[in-house]
Amino acid sequence: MNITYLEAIREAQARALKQDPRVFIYGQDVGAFGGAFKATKNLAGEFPGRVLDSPISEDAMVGLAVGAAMEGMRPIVEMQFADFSTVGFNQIVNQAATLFWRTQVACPITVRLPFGGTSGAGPFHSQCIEAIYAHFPGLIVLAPATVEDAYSMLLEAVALDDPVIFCEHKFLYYHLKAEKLPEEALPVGRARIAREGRDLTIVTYSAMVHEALAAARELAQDGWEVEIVDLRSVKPMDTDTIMASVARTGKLLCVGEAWPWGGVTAEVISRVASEGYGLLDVPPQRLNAKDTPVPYHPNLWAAHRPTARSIVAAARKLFRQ
Amino acid sequence: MNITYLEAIREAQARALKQDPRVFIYGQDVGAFGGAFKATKNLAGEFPGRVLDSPISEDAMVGLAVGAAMEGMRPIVEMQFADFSTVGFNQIVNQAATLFWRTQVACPITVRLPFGGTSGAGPFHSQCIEAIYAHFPGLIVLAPATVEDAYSMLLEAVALDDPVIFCEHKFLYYHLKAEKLPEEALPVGRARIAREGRDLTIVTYSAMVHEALAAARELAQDGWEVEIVDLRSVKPMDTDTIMASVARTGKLLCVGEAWPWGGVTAEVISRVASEGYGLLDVPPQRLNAKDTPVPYHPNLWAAHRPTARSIVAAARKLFRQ
Amino acid sequence: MLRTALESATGDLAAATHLGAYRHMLLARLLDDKFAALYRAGKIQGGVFLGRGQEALSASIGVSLQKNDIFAPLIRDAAGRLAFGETILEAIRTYMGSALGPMRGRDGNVHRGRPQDGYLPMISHLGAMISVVNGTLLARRFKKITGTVGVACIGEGATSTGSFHEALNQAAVEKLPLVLIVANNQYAYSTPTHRQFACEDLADKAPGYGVEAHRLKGNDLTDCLRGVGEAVKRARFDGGPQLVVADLLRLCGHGEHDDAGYVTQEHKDSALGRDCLKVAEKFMLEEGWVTGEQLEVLRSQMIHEIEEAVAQVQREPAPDPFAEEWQALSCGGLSDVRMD
Amino acid sequence: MLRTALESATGDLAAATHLGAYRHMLLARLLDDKFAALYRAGKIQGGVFLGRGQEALSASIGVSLQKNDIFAPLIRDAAGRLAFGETILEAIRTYMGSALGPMRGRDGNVHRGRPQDGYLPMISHLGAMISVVNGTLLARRFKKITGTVGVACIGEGATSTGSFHEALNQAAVEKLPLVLIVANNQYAYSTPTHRQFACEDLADKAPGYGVEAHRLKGNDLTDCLRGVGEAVKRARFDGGPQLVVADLLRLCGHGEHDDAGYVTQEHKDSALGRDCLKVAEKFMLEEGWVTGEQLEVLRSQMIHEIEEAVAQVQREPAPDPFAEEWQALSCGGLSDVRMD
Ligand SMILES: Cc1ncc(C[n+]2csc(CCOP(=O)(O)OP(=O)(O)O)c2C)c(N)n1
Ligand SMILES: Cc1ncc(C[n+]2csc(CCOP(=O)(O)OP(=O)(O)O)c2C)c(N)n1
Ligand SMILES: [Mg+2]
Ligand SMILES: [Mg+2]
Repeated sequence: MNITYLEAIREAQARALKQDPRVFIYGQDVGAFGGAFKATKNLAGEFPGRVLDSPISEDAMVGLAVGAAMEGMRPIVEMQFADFSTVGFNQIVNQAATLFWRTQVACPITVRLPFGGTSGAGPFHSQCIEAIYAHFPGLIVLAPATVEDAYSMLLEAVALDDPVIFCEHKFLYYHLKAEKLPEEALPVGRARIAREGRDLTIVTYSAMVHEALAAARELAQDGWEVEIVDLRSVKPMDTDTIMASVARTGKLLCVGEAWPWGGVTAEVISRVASEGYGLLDVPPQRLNAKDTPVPYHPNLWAAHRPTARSIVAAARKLFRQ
Repeated sequence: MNITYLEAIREAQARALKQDPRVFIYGQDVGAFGGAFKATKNLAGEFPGRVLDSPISEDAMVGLAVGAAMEGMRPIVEMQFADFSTVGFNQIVNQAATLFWRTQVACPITVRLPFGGTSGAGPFHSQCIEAIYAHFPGLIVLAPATVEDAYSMLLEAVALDDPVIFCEHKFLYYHLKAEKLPEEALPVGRARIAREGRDLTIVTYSAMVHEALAAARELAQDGWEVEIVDLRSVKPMDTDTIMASVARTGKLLCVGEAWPWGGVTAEVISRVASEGYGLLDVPPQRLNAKDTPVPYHPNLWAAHRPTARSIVAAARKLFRQ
Repeated sequence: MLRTALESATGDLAAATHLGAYRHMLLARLLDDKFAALYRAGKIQGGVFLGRGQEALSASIGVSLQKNDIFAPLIRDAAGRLAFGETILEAIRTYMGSALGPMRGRDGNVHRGRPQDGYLPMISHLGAMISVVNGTLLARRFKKITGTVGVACIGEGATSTGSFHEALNQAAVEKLPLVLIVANNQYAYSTPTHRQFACEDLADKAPGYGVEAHRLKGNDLTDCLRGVGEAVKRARFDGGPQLVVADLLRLCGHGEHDDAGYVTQEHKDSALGRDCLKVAEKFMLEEGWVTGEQLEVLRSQMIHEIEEAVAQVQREPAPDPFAEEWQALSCGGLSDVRMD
Repeated sequence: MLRTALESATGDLAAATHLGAYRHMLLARLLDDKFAALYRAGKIQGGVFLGRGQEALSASIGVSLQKNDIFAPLIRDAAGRLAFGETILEAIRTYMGSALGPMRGRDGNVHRGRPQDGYLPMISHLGAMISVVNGTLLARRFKKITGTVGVACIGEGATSTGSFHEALNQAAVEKLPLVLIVANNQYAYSTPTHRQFACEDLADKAPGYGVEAHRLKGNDLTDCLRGVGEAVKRARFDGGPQLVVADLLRLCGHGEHDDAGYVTQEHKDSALGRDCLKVAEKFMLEEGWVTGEQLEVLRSQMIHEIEEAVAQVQREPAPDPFAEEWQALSCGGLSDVRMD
């Protein structure tokens, strides 16, 4: 068997629908069509009446999910692209995120955001906006980097009693494959050591884990052993695992495909600086997308986001200090 | 003469309307009524036809402003509360912020956000959401702390060719007074030393500048001299001024009324850690609102946000290290 | 006491319904008056938003609903809330920020409810509650619960929000038993209707969504009971979403900080300016369903009840920031510990 | 060559108008075909979105507008763009990401325009361009420029967005000369209309906004020219916002990655399924305005023109990431230098 990241997301939803009658899926074209990316392929057929096409109404999509959650359901909302969630933003950050705190009634909704850049997708189909959700109290923000995590974390997202922003990377949809789906997994909120090393800690998440791994392989040829922390969960952030890794390596590079200002990388560095200051022997650095919209042309796009190559360059700069 | 922060905002708009025929104001109740906070008091009368009541349509309010800007106007959009800008979020971050980069046509709009907590205002009339705007490329995010800056920065915001998110603090509206309006001012993008000191740098902005000043006065009684950097502009951020202050004091505390995750304070600490690592003799710290919605009850509210008291406590902790 | 009047009304159903709704109208008015007084005395922090002039409409909603229905009131629905089962204690506790209130001091004034009872606590963003009501109704369909309806209330100003539009359309597509009540009180804060919309009548929106429309005189209890009752019934018996548009006038400021100087004399003098409470009283007196004396007694009983409740709440504990769990997630274990 | 046919058409205005519009329809169709071929050959990254079946409507818009008008096309408006003055070079450059294109490789495919020429470049978020058009029209009112109109195009799916609603209402309140064209092509991606809205006819929405409505057969060039022309004229002469609803069928996938397997046979076989290009050709042939031979010549001329343009663009420089100013602000001095 050979399962892609995208299939894992489908399988997780199939399993959630199967094992929990409270689960339903709502989103544009998720029904008979199976979704713009086919993440809900065949699910409408397998679970009649539980996979519903929505109008092009992101605000109402999220609002409806919150209402259904109040009544005990566990809706999964698919945004066609993460970028369009900005239209449903208010319902996510003000309605869903505040419900439990205000009323003690839980809000178990999962909002799936197909996010991140792919070549030729341009400014409005490429964004990485996990940070704007993580900024608001009351939300859990996940960003799996592997097929296994896509599966297990989505299952856990649906099972959790709080609203989860599930950032699934479109670049990984087809590229990433696994032998089989996991039966066990790290719990949400825990980071994973994607590669062990003693010379440098790279903290990253989602698609950038793979760029970092490629960079680590290249650096290994020069004898550098890079440790890679895959955050998995952007909020809550597993500061302990980060700190323990930095304690081992003394060096920190944070890599994010998102824009820099106030992004995940800023949050990580800020925590390490405050809590693990003595652990670092050189200043921590971050590497992000450039601070412009995401460009359309493949050449520009490749230069806009961090890549194995630019990670290697940033790492070498750290080693030179 | 005795001018409040709110009056300064009104005066700046009056002057902008007077000196530039391209300026107009659009927002709910801004016309004859003069705005929910009276920030546009009498302006509709003084400038007939140029101060327009909008329907309750934040998305369309911002969209209209962008279109008018394309045609050479310089709209000022008033959001009734910053919190409601989440409904117009998409037009701000995807329409306004990308226009120049995509087309080379400038987008000189100013979106005024009455923001920040006041007692009894609750979760939806208190938010500090500057960070979510600063995260997006293509926006300038300002947050004046003084009457003088409210005036001069708003004038500069309107004059700038780029979209400006103008965060005006509701708590300062009536509390803060000045003798007269300034004729000269620091340019946008430059931070200000609000108080000089040699023992600790507090970087902050907007209402928290005043809490920090109060804290500094208290700490001065123990002989501690605290330097306060008022960012003024959240994005771009004047890293040079921050760094120079940290170089003088060796200690950094960042204070923000906003939520912690990915906020201004995380961004500041991340920069100082990366670029000014050697300058610090103790780990930098941040002090933020708690990671919950903003509570309604005054007692809870006072404990939710940083205050002079909690700043003093955080500073003392730093001094003890 | 009113029950006596009622009994003597020879079992007249109309009398019973009117008197039942009127009770909530009067209690809401008196409660609002008390909030206004507390506000002026500086006893309430933040805004105070009253439903003066809108009680007939609001009470009609509350009495048209059943226990298992969903109700998402807005800022001017004190009467409807009471009629739906809220106690004045809950209202007062929320306004005063009591730790014992449903919002435990975390949220205040009109931002109150109990989702577990189908009574939804509004967020401030106008229009945002409508799709939430849709969600509760869809959930019931999933759970095969039939015969319940959901009411969402908004003002005419909120019809300009994208949320209103998306949600009404959504309800229409799903054929949900949503009753969307628009109280057209002629102003959105200070903004008159001609700056808010350009249609002849807000009910003209209904065909564009494929939903049924009901127009009613918002300050006439009889018409409100009829119109709202009909709409709720239509929704309950599979008639799909119902749009109810009631014309009336807000007889107070937007909030108690606002003197409403922008309300035109013409509006005040028009039929819209008639106080629904007075209209209802006059009608009931004329019908002989109640006597002036009985109304006076009722009023003073209610004032007493309110005063007692306020006094009780004033003795109740304020929320304690040190005892407070500063915790936005229900899964406490997933809180980001470094966020304290 | 068509001009000859036209001249021989004894100065018939209808002939001139039809032939003028048809030119753009055909060019758009052939250009779309070329994009589809380039996509299949892997020469275009990202999506390719065609207007097949919608050319009559789209071209009618372009030819109804004047140079100083505002036009905010959407994804299926290749014909209207050409008719409004876009060159095929601009379209090809954008799709191929040429550095010389209007978007300089920063944005691609249908996301192109020149705001300085009143030709607005869409963002992807559906409905978001309508209020932008409102803004341009309001600006002109401020500048005392009269007699210009603004057209915004959307699909029936986008009528479900809050942005659509807020913007149309806004235009109505301000009485702006907005012409909002809804191409109801029966599907929003895969979603059929009954999952998108529940009204009988989208034009029924007009009274709810207080705007005028126009219904038209979207695959009949004659009806499109009439309907769009009328709407534009009404708007131009102070008739306020106009809502135009055209029924048609998308004769391609949502994008070229999509085989549109969800389009029902019934739809394909219905009158909606008739190809507007063929309908127009047949009509013009029957009217004797043009000969089959002339159409063949025209077609091969256009194909040649397109091939040449594509070849030219393929030789043009790609944007150079090293020469690129990575800079989102127009005030370069205010860029956050640490953000590199
Ligand atoms: C999305 C949004 N924008 C702005 C506001 C601020 N606001 C609160 S009430 C109000 C006026 C509401 O008018 P209407 O809907 O007519 O209700 P009414 O107050 O007249 O009952 C406004 C603009 C808000 N709450 N939500
Ligand atoms: C706000 C928003 N949500 C979702 C999308 C994704 N999307 C792109 S096109 C499309 C379907 C549009 O359908 P319709 O409006 O009928 O136009 P058509 O493609 O049929 O011409 C969708 C859902 C989007 N672009 N914007
Ligand atoms: Mg109103
Ligand atoms: Mg369509």
